[in-house]
Amino acid sequence: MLNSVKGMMLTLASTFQGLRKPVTREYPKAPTPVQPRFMGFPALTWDNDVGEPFCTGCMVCIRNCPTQCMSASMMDNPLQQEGQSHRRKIVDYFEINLNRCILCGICVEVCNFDAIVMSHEHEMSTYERNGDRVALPALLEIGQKYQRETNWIPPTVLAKAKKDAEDATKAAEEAKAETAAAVQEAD
Amino acid sequence: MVPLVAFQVLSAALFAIGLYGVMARRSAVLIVMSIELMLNAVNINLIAAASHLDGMGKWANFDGQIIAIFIITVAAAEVGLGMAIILRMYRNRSTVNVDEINLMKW
Amino acid sequence: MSWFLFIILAFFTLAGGLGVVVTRNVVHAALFLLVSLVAVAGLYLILFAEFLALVQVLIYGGAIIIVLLFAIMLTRTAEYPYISDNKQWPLAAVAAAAVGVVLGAAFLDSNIPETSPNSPAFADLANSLFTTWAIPFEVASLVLLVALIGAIIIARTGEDNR
Amino acid sequence: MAANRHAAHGAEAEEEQPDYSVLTEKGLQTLELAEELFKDFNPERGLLSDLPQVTVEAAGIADVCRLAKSDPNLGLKMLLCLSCVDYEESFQLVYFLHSLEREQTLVVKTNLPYEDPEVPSVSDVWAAAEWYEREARDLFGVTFVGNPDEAPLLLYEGFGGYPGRKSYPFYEYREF
Amino acid sequence: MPFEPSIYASNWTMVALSAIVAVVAIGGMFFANRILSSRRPSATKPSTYECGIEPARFNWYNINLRFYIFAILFLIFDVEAVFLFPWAVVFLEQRDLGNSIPFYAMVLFLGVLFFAIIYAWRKGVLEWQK
Amino acid sequence: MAEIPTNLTANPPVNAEPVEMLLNMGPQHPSTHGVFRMVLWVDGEKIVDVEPHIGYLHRGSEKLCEGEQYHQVITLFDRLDYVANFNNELVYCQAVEKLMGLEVPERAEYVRVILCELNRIASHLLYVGTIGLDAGAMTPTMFAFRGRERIQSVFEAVSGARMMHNYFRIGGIKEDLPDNFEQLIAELLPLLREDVEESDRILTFNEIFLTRLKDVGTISAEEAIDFGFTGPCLRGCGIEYDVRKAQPYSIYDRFDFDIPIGLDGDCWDRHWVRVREMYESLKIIEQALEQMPGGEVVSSLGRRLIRPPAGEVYMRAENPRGEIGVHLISNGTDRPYRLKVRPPSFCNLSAIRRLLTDSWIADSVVILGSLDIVLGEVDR
Amino acid sequence: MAEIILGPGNTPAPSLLTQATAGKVPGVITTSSEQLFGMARKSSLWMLSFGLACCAIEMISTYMAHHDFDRFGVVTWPSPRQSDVMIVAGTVVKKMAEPIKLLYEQMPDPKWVIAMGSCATNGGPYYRSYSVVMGVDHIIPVDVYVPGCPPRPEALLFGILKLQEKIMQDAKNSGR
Amino acid sequence: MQGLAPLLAVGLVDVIWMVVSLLAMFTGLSIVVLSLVWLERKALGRLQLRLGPTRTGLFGLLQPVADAIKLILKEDIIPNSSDRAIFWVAPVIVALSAFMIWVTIPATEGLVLRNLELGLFYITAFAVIGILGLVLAGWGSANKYGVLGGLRSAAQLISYEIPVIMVVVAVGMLAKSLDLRVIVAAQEQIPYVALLPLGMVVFFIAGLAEVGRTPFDIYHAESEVVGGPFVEYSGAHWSVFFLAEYINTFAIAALVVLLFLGGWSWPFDAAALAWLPSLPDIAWVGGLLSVIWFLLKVYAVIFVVFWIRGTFPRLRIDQLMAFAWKAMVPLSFYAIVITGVYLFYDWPAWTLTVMSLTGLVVVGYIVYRKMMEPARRIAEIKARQAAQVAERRASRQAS
Ligand code: SF4
Ligand code: SF4
Ligand code: SF4
Repeated sequence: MLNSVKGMMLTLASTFQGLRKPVTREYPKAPTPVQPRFMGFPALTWDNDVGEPFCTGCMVCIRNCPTQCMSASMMDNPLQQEGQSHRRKIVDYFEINLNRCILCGICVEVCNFDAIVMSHEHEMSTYERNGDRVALPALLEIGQKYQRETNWIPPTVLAKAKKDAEDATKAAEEAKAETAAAVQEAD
Repeated sequence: MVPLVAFQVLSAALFAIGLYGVMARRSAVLIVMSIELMLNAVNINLIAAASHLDGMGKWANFDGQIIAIFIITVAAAEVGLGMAIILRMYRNRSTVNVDEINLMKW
Repeated sequence: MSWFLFIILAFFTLAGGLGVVVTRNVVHAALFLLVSLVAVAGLYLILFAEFLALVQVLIYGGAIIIVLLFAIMLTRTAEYPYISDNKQWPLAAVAAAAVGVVLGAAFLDSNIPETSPNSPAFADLANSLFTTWAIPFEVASLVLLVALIGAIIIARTGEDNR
Repeated sequence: MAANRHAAHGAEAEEEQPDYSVLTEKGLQTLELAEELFKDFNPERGLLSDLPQVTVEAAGIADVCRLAKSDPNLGLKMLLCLSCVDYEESFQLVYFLHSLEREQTLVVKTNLPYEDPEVPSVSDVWAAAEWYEREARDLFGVTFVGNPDEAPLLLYEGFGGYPGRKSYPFYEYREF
Repeated sequence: MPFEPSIYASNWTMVALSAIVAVVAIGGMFFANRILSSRRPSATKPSTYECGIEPARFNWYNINLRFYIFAILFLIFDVEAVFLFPWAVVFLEQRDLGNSIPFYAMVLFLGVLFFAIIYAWRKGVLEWQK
Repeated sequence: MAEIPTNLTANPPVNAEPVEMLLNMGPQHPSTHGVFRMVLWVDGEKIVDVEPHIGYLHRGSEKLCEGEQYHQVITLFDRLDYVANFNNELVYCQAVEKLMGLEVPERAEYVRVILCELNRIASHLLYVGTIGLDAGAMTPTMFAFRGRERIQSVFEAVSGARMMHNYFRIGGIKEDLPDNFEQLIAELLPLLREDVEESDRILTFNEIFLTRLKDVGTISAEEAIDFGFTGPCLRGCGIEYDVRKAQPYSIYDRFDFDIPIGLDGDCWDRHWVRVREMYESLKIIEQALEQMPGGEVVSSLGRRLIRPPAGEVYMRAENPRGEIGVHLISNGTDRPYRLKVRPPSFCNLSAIRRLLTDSWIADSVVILGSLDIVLGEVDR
Repeated sequence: MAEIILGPGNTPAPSLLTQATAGKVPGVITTSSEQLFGMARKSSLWMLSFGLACCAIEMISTYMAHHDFDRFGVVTWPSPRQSDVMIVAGTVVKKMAEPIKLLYEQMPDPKWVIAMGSCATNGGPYYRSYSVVMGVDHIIPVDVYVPGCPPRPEALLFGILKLQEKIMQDAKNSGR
Repeated sequence: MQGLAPLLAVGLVDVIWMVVSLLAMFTGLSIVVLSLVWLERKALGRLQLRLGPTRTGLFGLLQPVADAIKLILKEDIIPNSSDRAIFWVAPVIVALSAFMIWVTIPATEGLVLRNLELGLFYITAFAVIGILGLVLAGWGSANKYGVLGGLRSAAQLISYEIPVIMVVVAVGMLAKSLDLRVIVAAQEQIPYVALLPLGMVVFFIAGLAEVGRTPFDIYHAESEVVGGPFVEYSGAHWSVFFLAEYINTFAIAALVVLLFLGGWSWPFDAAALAWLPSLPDIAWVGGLLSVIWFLLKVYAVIFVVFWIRGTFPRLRIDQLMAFAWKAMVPLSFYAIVITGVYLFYDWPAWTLTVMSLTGLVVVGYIVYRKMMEPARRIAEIKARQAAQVAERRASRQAS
């Protein structure tokens, strides 16, 4: 009986707690904020500097996708001919069947061009089986939304910046050490 | 108002139905049910009498009801025991069909 | 009015009873029995025996039918859907009808001076039950005890046999 | 591919001896004990990465297992895993036996022909083996003589073919 | 309370009517359901539910005898209740009249029935073990 | 009536055994934990015999693994024991690492251990929830899932997914922990301890729960070994066997924790072992957080295509449900030649017949619950 | 094994009353009553408690305190007879196809189906498997597909909202 | 003036009035049921730290209404293996018994359909009929879970019916009447819970079992028999069961209040209310207040029911039956005996309280011991664990 009574007290306490502060998040009104790393459905990114997608249609991601849910083709980049872009090839057609995607993030990992990201989009219910076969424009749109929301910087750029910064600090340290040594020497 | 005799005739009819059941049915369970019908017929009679007749001699006018209570008690005991016997019979013979039960061999 | 009630209740009583003896489905028979018994409770009501009516509902409608249902479930065999009457059923029908007619005639013929229906107060009935009828009352307890013990013994030995 | 055959056919194709030094002392001891114990069944010693391994004849597998289980020195009371490998020319059954007291695992292997693979069941040695064997029967079509249950375990009645085999194709997915 | 026929009649009419009204109301519900519900009959729809498997052979279920013994126990105690109710109301009255028989009679009665429980207990029918 | 002679041969045999009822439980049944199916022969409320049926979730993972590249296989392993995803990833990655003789950076090992232990807690919390439901109590489930949800949000912060993480890599982990991880886990641990304690308090020693579980589904240690029990089910029988201690993998030998054991091998002991294990896991996490070094998390392998040398390896690890083993055969290509998983719940479940026979129908549910099976792993 | 029935999802059949009064009663009344019915239906979606695989765990999470399906009036019932929605949460294996079909059949009209996760939608990661049905819509008509592997509880809630929209849409259409 | 007259005395007008009042009763009960459903979901929600229905109407108040409408709109399947007649009749019987007992349950002095002199007996008699309905439901649907559930329900309900009846008798003895109004009136001074706490506990527990609520919900346990007798019922038929179940819950709570908690009587007399700004001295205001008070008490009891549901796992059938016959029935016997002795020998009131508390404590302790008995090994486990840990520590230090 004793432990039962304790259990009842516990539930009573939780009732009061529930009255004051239920843990429920009221979804449509207040959706749970997703974590920054959250992997929603994949989307393609947009190079704002040039005004074209990052993707070159190189098919690496497509070959690596464990569910084979993507397809793409590439074409010669018109902007490159105009001299605005450094990409020789550009994606012509790209499609992801988001209904099939298992959100594994492998495509993002293998892409060498920072062209694909796991966006924060996850509410994509449809009425049709293939309702979420998303083509290039829509993918770019999702990607752009993601870029806007998270102030996305291409990871390679980020990595490079980080490396630069590290190098800089290292150099600075070295320089400092040198100066220190020099100072010491001077002493 | 409904005279006593109406209840009595009704009880006679119910009794006859129960009697028919007891004689004609083969399943022991149904026979017990029929016996219940007969007991009910008796009870109707008793209570109708209790209600329509004044007490006579040492009988109070509601003694019929009290007897009916005892009859119900006995009926309950009877059902309990009877069903137990039937179950026992069923366990041994896999049937509740009275025709197929040769009591001598049991 | 009371004739009206009487006729309805009598109809249900007899129809239920007939149902019990003619239906082929045992569970339906139990249901018919229930109908008949509840109608009898109604009859007790128009006889001003309210306590008895409730006893009827409690014991017959509740307990006895449940016991019967249990027994049916315990003994349900493949034969139940085809349960039939035995071969002498016409004979039985005649005999039963004869008994019914004779009894009915006897009742019709009897000439007891009757008063209008009256009702004892519940308290009177109770007082009488525990004073005048105290001995039968004690005997009833013994009957119940014996029934219980008997049922347990019989049912249990039945179980051991399995 | 060559590597597989290598693994499958054990010593005959073996050029260099495996390096037994990866085994712990206990492991080496187990290996020797096992070889000694199974000597009636042509044991061949080997190594499964860092586990001692003995390859025996298929026909004797049940006896081997019984011995392994009952031997007080080995005390391999537990069947960890039974895996069936399709080497396209033969099947290999790999029994992972484990002893809780000695905390030591022994691998027992046996090779079966590709046609009509048949092997005595060890389900009466370890209760755990029953389901493993049924699974292997479902997926690879290996017959375990003496396994009490005939019904398929993972697949259903009427499934055609043995999907675990290499020859069984992957499903051709068509979007519709 | 003195017997008052008119009250008696209206009481029990009410009871009878309550049954009728309940049946009618439930019937009304069923009727509304009948005409308002969307129906799409199919051959397999009314098949017996058994966790998604076609029902296997249905040997009629033979219940445990325990159940029956509990039913008997219930029957016995139900009958006992029939005696208890009138007694509850009157035994004090009788005591005031100087008659203590009802009280002791009931004590005896309860004692006998309690013995029944003890008996069943000792016999192990309350245990449910096979 | 009695004088009618009976021809007994025409009747059912005398003393015919009363026929037992065949009761089908599952594949859709609220308490078969997915799509397990068992056919019970019951007599009254007693179970006379059981015929378990599995395979209602047989997805052919082992075969599919043969068709995927080594790094893609991780996604399939996530989905095997879908309640202990990190633990599954870990054992697979370790198997490949063992095959390749790869060293994993120190920090990555710590991250792996922390996540695995968190996942163990999450898995046991799910168990507490389901056993509560099986026994008929709803609130413990809610309490338990509160904790699970908290763990999952940390997982999401770390790996980007709540369940199917694909976070461990062969030779390390995908990326380093997020910057706010320390803060997150510092917030999480006290709350988690509270959740674990509450679901423990409301259930473990509740009298009704105790009577429902104690002395139910008892199995002796010998039998348990015979059936290949591992994990809490084996420890419930009083055998102290835990791969983390017996053959320490990863860095488990650096932590100080106990292996809870039971005594009788009944449902309650299994329950108790699991509940205690949650506290032990918390202990491990705390120690790991203390010891965690800095540094790289990905080995020199980088993004290269993984082609382990030909060979064979068997790797084992302690999953929440017991010992998981991976038998991996490589032929030097970029795809495994054969991958066989030793699923712990498969073995635990195979004893269901032995456990259920002669118990009550109502017990079948708690016994099954106390085995804590995950069908994804049983059927693969 | 499963023949292909690609349905447009489930729409409640017209009731006797609607059939009888079709065209005889002003559209306003029928429309508004149908809308009332639609509202009742959509806010009381009782679900068949039924989980197949990993997605089921996220589905259970959706029931639990953090997301609380009960807010939408969604509760589970164990028997198909009392449920309105079947959430197919997980991989539909060929062996399981028959039971799912039967359960779906046994649900009383009006009923809806939600395919949760990429497995139930089209095979997902098991698209090459020999034993997986490539999408539950091969067996039963599906109303709402919730993509994801597994979908977050929010995504499932969103799917429920979509289903509610569909129910209201159906109600509007049938009233006319 | 006995005879034909009284039966004719019920004129047509009376009958119409009766029907109207019965319909009002039916509606009232339906509203109560809706409120209970809402309350249950909300209370359970808060208990489990969640919200419960919020999206249908304000605070989800329309949720039960939506459920009800939807149930009516649902197809009603009659399984083809079932026994049609019984399948149809069973829910009617259950609902009938649930509804009929309300004829005589008063909400306050004047607010009762008909006050029967044998009120309590009437309630017990008709409550038994409901059991029949459940058995028949399970039987009629010819479903294995249904049969199992039906049998379980029969066994459970009949076993717990006995303590209920006995305790009711004890209360009848205290009040010297079976009339619920008299019983409430007798509690003006002290509610019977103070006199006979034992009775209240037994009645409440047995009542929980009677309506099949956790921890006694084994006959429709979802995790075992997937809904038991109701497994095959859908649409309107199922909702009738649902209705009956909630009406019964309400009835049990109401009976607890009437029999033990003093019904509608206030804990303070009218004088205590004098501070209120001069209440209009009309009868119905007082009546209304007492109805509200009564309802408050009933809902409080019902909250306890939900609270228990939110805390406990369920028992197993054998434990349940053992509990009924080994704890509840003897306790209820004991209740009758002590009440009888107390009344017969005119002992002071506190003796009854003491006696009943003693009984309660003794049996509670025995049950506790019995239930905790299997836990005897827990200490052993812990000790063993500690020993092992110590050993390991020692060995580690040694190495
Ligand atoms: S997303 Fe990246 S990997 Fe994929 S096609 Fe585009 S550039 Fe290539
Ligand atoms: S996330 Fe995975 S499944 Fe989805 S598109 Fe990328 S690689 Fe394919
Ligand atoms: S969709 Fe993903 S999470 Fe869902 S069942 Fe399939 S594999 Fe599991």
